[in-house]
Amino acid sequence: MAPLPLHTAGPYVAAAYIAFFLIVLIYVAIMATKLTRNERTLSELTEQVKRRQRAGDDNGR
Amino acid sequence: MYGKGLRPLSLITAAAVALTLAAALFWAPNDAYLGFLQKIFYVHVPLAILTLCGFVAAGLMAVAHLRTRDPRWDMRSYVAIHISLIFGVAVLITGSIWARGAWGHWWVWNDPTLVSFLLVMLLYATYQPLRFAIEDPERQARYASVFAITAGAFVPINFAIVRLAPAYVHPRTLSNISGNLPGRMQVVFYLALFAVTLLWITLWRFEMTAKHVAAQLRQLQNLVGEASDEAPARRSAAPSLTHAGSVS
Amino acid sequence: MTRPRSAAVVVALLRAQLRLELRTFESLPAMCLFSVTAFLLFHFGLDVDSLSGNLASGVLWVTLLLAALLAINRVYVADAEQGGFDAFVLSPAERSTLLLAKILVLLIYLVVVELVAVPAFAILLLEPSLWQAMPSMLGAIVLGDLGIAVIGALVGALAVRTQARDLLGPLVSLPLLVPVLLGVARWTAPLFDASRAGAVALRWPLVLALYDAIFGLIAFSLFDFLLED
Amino acid sequence: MAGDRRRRLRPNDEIYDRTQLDRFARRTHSVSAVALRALTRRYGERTALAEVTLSLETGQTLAVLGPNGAGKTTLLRVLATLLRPHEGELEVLGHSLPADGWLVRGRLGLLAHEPMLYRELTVRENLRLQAKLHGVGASRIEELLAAVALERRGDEPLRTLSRGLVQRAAVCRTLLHEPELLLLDEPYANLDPAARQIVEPLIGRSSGKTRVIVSHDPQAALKEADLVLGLSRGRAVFIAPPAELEDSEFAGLYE
Repeated sequence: MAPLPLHTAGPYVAAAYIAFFLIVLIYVAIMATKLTRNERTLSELTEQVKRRQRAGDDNGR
Repeated sequence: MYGKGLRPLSLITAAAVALTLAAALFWAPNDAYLGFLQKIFYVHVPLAILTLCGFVAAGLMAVAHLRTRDPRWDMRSYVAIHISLIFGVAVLITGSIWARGAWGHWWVWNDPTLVSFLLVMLLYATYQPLRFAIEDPERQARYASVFAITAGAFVPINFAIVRLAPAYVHPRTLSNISGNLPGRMQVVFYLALFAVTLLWITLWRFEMTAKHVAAQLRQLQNLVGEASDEAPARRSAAPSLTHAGSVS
Repeated sequence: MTRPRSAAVVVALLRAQLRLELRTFESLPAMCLFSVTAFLLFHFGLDVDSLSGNLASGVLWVTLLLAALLAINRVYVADAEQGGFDAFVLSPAERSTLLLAKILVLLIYLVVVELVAVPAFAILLLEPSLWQAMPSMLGAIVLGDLGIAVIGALVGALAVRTQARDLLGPLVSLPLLVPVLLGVARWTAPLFDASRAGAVALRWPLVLALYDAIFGLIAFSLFDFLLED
Repeated sequence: MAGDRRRRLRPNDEIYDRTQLDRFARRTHSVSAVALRALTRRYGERTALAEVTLSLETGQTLAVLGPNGAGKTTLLRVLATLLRPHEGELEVLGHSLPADGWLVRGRLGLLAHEPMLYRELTVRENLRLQAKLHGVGASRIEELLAAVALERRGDEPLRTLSRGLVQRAAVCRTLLHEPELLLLDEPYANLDPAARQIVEPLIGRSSGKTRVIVSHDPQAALKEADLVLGLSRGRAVFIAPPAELEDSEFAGLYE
């Protein structure tokens, strides 16, 4: 099996490295969506706590 | 806390991966037999090794889980299998690209490593459905650990047995390729292995941190929010750390 | 209170399970009919009148493996649905007796099916006579069935109390059974050579025996964790 | 004499005799038959049992009352060593669980909603299997069948029997190995008054055994119980002898 000349082997190697890179990128993207979901729930929570504190201050005074 | 050493770790990993890419493409000589195509090995073989080691590591973590009954070990085993599965997909894709380049078709049966790898991936693909099919979180964790140990033991055995089948006589199988590489290629191969190992550990720590944050957030939600009596019946394959109150 | 002798418990569990099978005929007839039907499917699928060598042993063992899945899916159902597990956990009996009983049940089912399926295969599809394959083939059958029974008993217990049990049982056990299939198929292949029975490569009996032993050890050490809650 | 190297008694150790067992049992002696301290059991993020603490003396009867889903059945299954406690201490018949589970299992009987008998086997076949599992002789089977008037129907598959007859067969299974502690989950459900008379001496107060009864019929439970536990959403609302209970506490339980 003669070694493939550069220009024919090149795309295969490139494809392989790109595939690897893409998979890691997709993984990071999925983790990013999870992060945004966490961010939203966190902001909701802080909202609730603030409301509760305000409610606490109102009847506190 | 899982996030502590994450930043320096990811910096080192990024550097290692960049160095590997440069060395593999420019510094290492072309393979006498396969030519430029051989460069795929610097990403394909380390990924395969890490995937299999990841599965075995997950099996050991599962042993620790069954012994200590600490749900954190179940979480570690779950994340290890999850990362290894992702690496495994990358291995199968780069493997078929390599087969396409070397023999002209997307899948070859005569390479025992590739075949036994596909078998292991098929087995671990049932890990998530198994977890999803069990509702009680504690039993889900325990059954998942039993699976992880059995499958973890299967990986090395299967790797050995499939090689015994005589049909697989192929000059350039993965094993002897990574074994006796000439000088420079050997160095680059080990560099690649080191970089991919670092990548595996970084992603594992990354996901552990993410899961830990999510668990703490849910606990916070229960504390602050008008905790509805019935926990949200959102079934998930992922272990929820809160059920054992062990979110430190 | 002394702990009941394990042998007596295993025999009792075995007798109860076999009596259950004779009353309901859930697995055995299905496995036998499935095997013979599968040979027909291979005949039409491969459009071949007789088989020898690798192809013959492959067709035989793939059929038996798939037939075994029917039993693996059913062997724990009565225990899961009618509280058999709870009754067993409530007794002071040794946990592994249930696993041993289920392994023996699966072995008996497989032997009974093979008594029907192997002669049927010889008549329908096998080119050389079956006698040339004996007695080495019996060794393959014993070690092969043992492997199937051990892995089937462990995976059956893992899958039975889940939502998708009929799906998970086969999905998990088939990859684990590939080395067993590889071992028995390569073992019996030379025995089915058209001319006369070729020599059996010694590695396959060894591989099978080792595989059965290792997974037997794993099954017995992990089984307890599947029972308690 | 056994060698000086005294072998530690491992839980799954099969080879041991009566003397070793007694010596092991004496070391963990305690008066109460059942003792719970802050027993907690979770199901996912929900707590099925939250810090339940009580102790029941030998020979006494505990009635467990409460709405559906309060954790009554969970409590019974934890006591029966079917479920592991997640937190807190639990001692049954002088042995701490879940460590010494195997020591306790032969000495308690659980009568649950499901009979835990194979429908396709006959009553006698089921009981013979249970006898072997508990390592007791088959002689008691006929004795018990006679006690619950099931001898004639003993050779019919369980699925052909009515709910009441199946319950009586389950009572036989529960009493087969002469348990010291009875765990009963609504034992008299599906039983007509006549059947109840038959079963009463075996599992009722007159049997003299230590009993934990889960019941939906508060009046009947009060008559039989020495101690009453009210459970609501896994929490113990009240634990007291029936005499000290006012109706108000009672009402609150079933809102």
